[in-house]
Amino acid sequence: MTETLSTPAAGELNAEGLLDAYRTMRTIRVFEERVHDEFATGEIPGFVHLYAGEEASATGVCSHLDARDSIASTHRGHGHCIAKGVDPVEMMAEIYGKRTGSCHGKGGSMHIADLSKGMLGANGIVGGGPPLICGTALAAKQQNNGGVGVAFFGDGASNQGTTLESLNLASVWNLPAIFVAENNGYAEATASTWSVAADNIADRAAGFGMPGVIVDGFDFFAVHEAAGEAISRAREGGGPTLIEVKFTRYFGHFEGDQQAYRADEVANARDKLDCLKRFRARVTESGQLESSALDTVDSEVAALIESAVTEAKAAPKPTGVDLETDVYVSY
Amino acid sequence: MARTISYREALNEALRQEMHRDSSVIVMGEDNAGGAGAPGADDAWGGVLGVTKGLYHEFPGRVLDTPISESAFVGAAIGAATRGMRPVAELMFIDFMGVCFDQIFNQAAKFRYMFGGKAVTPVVIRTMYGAGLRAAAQHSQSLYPIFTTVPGLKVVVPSSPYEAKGLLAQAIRDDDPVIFCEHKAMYDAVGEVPEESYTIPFGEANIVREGEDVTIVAFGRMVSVAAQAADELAASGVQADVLDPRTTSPLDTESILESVENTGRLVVVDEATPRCNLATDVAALVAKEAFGALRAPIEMVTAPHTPVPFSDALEDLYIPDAQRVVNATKSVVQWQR
Amino acid sequence: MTDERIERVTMPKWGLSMQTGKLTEWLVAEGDVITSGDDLAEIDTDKIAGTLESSWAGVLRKFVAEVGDDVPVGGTIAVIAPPEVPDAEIDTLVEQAREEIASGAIEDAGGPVAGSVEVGGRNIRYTSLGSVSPAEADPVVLVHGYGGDGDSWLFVQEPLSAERTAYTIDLPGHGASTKEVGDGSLRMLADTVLGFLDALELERAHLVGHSLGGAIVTAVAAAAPERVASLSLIAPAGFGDQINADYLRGFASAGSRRELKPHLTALFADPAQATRKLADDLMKFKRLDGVDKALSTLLGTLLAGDAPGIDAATLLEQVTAPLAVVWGRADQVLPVANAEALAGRVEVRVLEAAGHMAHMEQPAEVVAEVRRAIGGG
Amino acid sequence: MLANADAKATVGVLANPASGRDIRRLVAQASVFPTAEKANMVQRICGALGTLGIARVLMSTDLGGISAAVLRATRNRRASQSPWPDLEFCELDRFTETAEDTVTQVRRMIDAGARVIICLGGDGTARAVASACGDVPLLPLSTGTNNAFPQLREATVAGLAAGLVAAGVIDPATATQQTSVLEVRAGDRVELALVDVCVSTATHIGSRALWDPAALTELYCTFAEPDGIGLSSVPGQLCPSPRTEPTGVVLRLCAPEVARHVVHAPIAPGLVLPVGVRSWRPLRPGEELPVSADHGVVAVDGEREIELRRGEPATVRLRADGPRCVDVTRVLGIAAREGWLRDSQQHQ
Repeated sequence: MTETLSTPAAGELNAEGLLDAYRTMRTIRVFEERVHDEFATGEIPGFVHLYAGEEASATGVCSHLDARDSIASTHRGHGHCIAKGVDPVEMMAEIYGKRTGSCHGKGGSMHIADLSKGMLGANGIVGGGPPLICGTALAAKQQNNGGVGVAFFGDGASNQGTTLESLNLASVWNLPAIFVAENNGYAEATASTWSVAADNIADRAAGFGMPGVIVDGFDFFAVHEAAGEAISRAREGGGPTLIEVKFTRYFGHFEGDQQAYRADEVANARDKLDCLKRFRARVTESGQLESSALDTVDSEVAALIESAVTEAKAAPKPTGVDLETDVYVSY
Repeated sequence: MARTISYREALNEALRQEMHRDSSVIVMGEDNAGGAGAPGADDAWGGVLGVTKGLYHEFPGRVLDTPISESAFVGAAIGAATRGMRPVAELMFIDFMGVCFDQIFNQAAKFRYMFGGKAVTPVVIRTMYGAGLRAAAQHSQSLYPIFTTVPGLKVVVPSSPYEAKGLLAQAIRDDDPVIFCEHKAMYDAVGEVPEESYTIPFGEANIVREGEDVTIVAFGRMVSVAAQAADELAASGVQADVLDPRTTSPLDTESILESVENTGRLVVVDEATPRCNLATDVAALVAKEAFGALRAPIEMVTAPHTPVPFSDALEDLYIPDAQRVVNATKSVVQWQR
Repeated sequence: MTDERIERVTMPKWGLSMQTGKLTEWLVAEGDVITSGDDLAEIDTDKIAGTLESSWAGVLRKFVAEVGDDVPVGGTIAVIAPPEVPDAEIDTLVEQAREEIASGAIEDAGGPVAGSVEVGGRNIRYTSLGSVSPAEADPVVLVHGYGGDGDSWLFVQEPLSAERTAYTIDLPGHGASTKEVGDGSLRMLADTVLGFLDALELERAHLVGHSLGGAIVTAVAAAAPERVASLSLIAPAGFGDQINADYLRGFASAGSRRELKPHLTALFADPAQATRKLADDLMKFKRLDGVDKALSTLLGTLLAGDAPGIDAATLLEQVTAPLAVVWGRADQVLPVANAEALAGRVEVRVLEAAGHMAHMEQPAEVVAEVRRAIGGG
Repeated sequence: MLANADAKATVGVLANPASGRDIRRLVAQASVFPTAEKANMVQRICGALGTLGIARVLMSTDLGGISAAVLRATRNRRASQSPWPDLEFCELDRFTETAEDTVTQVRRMIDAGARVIICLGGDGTARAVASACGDVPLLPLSTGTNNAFPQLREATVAGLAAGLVAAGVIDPATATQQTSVLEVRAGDRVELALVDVCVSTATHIGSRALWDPAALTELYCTFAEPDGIGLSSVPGQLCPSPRTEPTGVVLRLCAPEVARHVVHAPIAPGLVLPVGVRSWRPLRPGEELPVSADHGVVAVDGEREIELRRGEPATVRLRADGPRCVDVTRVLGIAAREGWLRDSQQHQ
């Protein structure tokens, strides 16, 4: 038993890696559910788009990344931020519009970023990220550092010209870029089965001369393995890959969405497919992790998010002196 | 030392010197080398007007041809800039901003503010603007005022080979996103340009000519039109102070106000269409900040509120010329209540 | 064929970039008897206004150019001839000269020729004017000051070139010479001047230096007395204990025309000389890569704290060559009080209407003093 | 065309939208089988069936766009085109987008009278259909990745063979061949394999496909053909076992460095890799073997399906009662002999 724990098969995570992945997914889930609850109280300004249900995607991909690598995100970006290492406490303060936030209250939920961690920002423009990732991948290629760029985008963005242009450019320039299409079934309230004329987003890869694969987005291990292959291929000069991750988001498009367009898929997904439930069951059944270790993570994450909310509520808002700063590096 | 070269050569020299100086400088654009994937010679074009000619062989791997995908490659330049590169992307015609504006104004321009001052995006987007080559409505516009309205962008309109070289070097070394607008009718214009590298700071107007009677502020190619007008005016005894702000963002408001405080009269010459352009911007500035100094109404010489026409007969009417500047200036100088 | 007794007064070429000059004032009238050295006219170039001195003698018979005219370099602006030359001949010539100017046929015949030599691993740019060989007369070499270049001699080089070849050089870190200045020491600068003489195979030369250039040529004379035929110092650095450190630091650090312009008024007796245009031209120099570093290194040579960093007076003690010193009364950079350090050594000529840039504000007097030194002091 | 065709002759067509999209596109340049081509194949099948006079086709539905494309095609058909059978779509209340959708639809087709099921997919699809089709003949066509079981065959020809069987003009016992299956049991979980069962040291199902031979320890095959693709190609090149034989083969695998035999086998499209074999022996029908590994993952027909739990024994058994597959070559040979597709009068 100890032998198998210490020697996972190639490409698989050891116990520590599994626990990290669980902590990340759990942090995203608790963060989003808490934002959902707090938003309902009216204290959080603006729009928020929650990532709950999709945790396996950000976590499965980002667990392969390091400081050389960069990601671009979407308006549903909290999960990507947490998975790429942005501090959840600063994120929560940002969502509350506070001076202590990741962006000093100037960005908000849709623009949380940490360039020092290679997180190019959640992005309020659907399809805004893929061109940027062509650039970060180009930079990694020019700098010859083995880095990759990962563009997360949704089924809606898969129909944007920017995304399609970027797939083409990445292939033409043979960039170390990974395009992760997070297909949660809906662009706002429009079903992807209606709006995506190709039957799978992954099918479009063939038209751009790159591999396209579909993975079960509720399954951390499926995402982790596929992303690992795509990323190591890119690092070795093999070029870009399109990965379509299919799943369901647990909350509406934004907080306040009544979701009249949906049937009972969320209840089914939460019950039968949930990435955290399945992860926990499988790593304990296989003997890789003890339940108690996961319970410890659960309570640590709960405490972290609790203090993030407490700190965010108590933090000062930016003031008039902050209004006109940070437009330029030099004036 | 200074020798006489063309605007095109000055730009090419700035790119070459900056690429030598800093290995993070790369250039990209449609046919920036020219001939990618084609059976003939590499570096067949060096850009559609030859500005990047010769760089492809001198800097292997650093001059990138692109597909005709402005959103993707302008975005890629921006993305690369966030990761330690200093890309110079060529948006062939400024008119094509319509197909990639999101990456410029929603991404590059806003990163620094949106991310709480923690982003640095040193990207340069070189682009060709202006009328005069019978290129018609979709290849002739002077759209720099649109970029000027966007906080986070710096906008450069070089008026001579000397300005072109020094301002491009500054644009590349600058840590903010810069839109570098080259007038397509000026590539063959010649002037004295030092061989050595130099930079011209942004936000500092050039005093093209000194005079006491009237201030003429002109942008880009209109600077030479204004200078020609000033020569003609001098013959009739009117001494014009001709200012070239060099950059529309930042704008050297101080030099403009200083000049108007001295002359009491203002003419602004802008090749852009008349609504919400640099002429209205400068006029508003002076009306607000130097109202007391004004001795006459402000005149604006601009293109008409129309698309750029094709026929030479119409296009010649469209573009502000020295005679219109002379007429406007005389009306200001001779104005009486 | 015109009468060879008739002399054409032509538009001078003050500096390489000068192509035309504007006649702003006649200082003589038609019919005046002119001798060589007389001030004839005020002329405006795109760089600076100056006074044209006559190198001709005779009666000013007729103006060709009028006040306000832009005349190309080499274009005839007036005609000087003895009274016995008939008016008709003069009129013909005037007509001819006006046609030449109108047709644009004037060719830039005279004027300095530019060149460059390698000295101490640096490219040193120079200009030469005049065709007198070194064997006939020792040439004169003009060395500018801190932040200047060879063009600052534009009113001096031409008159001196009548008798001997007149050179200007751009010091390291200046003009079109290499901007790298190493340690920026007086020794390095003096070695550069000596190296220049070697490179051009000039055995001996009359040296003229302004400000920092004054200290440099003094150091050259001390190190290689056999190479120096005479020494002319204009507001030289390294004498006395007064120096305007604020000006020097302000000049070095100014990053824009607006920052620079106020400092420039310290250069002239007449503050109007410090135009926006002059500031623009200096900014063109200061913007070149490497100039900031060069100026800041050389500042370390010029200043020791707020006091002068150079002692040229001690070096001058070893110099036996003929010597002339000129100082502007209104010098705000190296005040004229510094001239007291030379008392007993030489009689300092103080120019009442000049500031630090005496050779630009009162070039005729400066030329006269240089000629005095050349003539043996 | 067939004078004696049964007026109720019905064919089921099951097309799997998910086949041909897994990670093997990334790790081994496996083919991408376009949805549009799957829809085209269905239309070619319908054309053949219509020509034969087959009354009805039961068509699966999906969210991937195949049934939608076929529906569009029926609406766009012109009067001048030869008639199709009546096309009925099996609608599901809810798609799980798993193999469960396939199983449910096949059961409904059979309940509705389908006499032959044509399935479009790979080994995985065929396996899902086989688990539900009972004695109804199956005609698997390859549109997937790892296709040891279904055949690469023109859909029109397959449609003719299926039509002849459905029309009842040929005895099913003659037209079809019974295949073997492997049954895997681990606790309460049961899976069937049409071609192979393989045990891997991988801990998780992950992205399902298997492509790393270093992780494999045991391999069971219903048959092993020298020209096969997938894991069965290992015994195919070492100890072939024809499809027509009731026996299978079982192998113990190990690292190539310590193996008695090293086979360079096409274990997946695009991947010819050295696989170490410690030993092998025939597997007899009905024989049940315990899986020796106490941890890892069991893959059936090349896809990881079962994560083994500690202390829970697993077994593999070779069963002779696999699906009855239409032998297209034989059916059309008989058709030639009998002249079913001929119209000879004009030449007499």
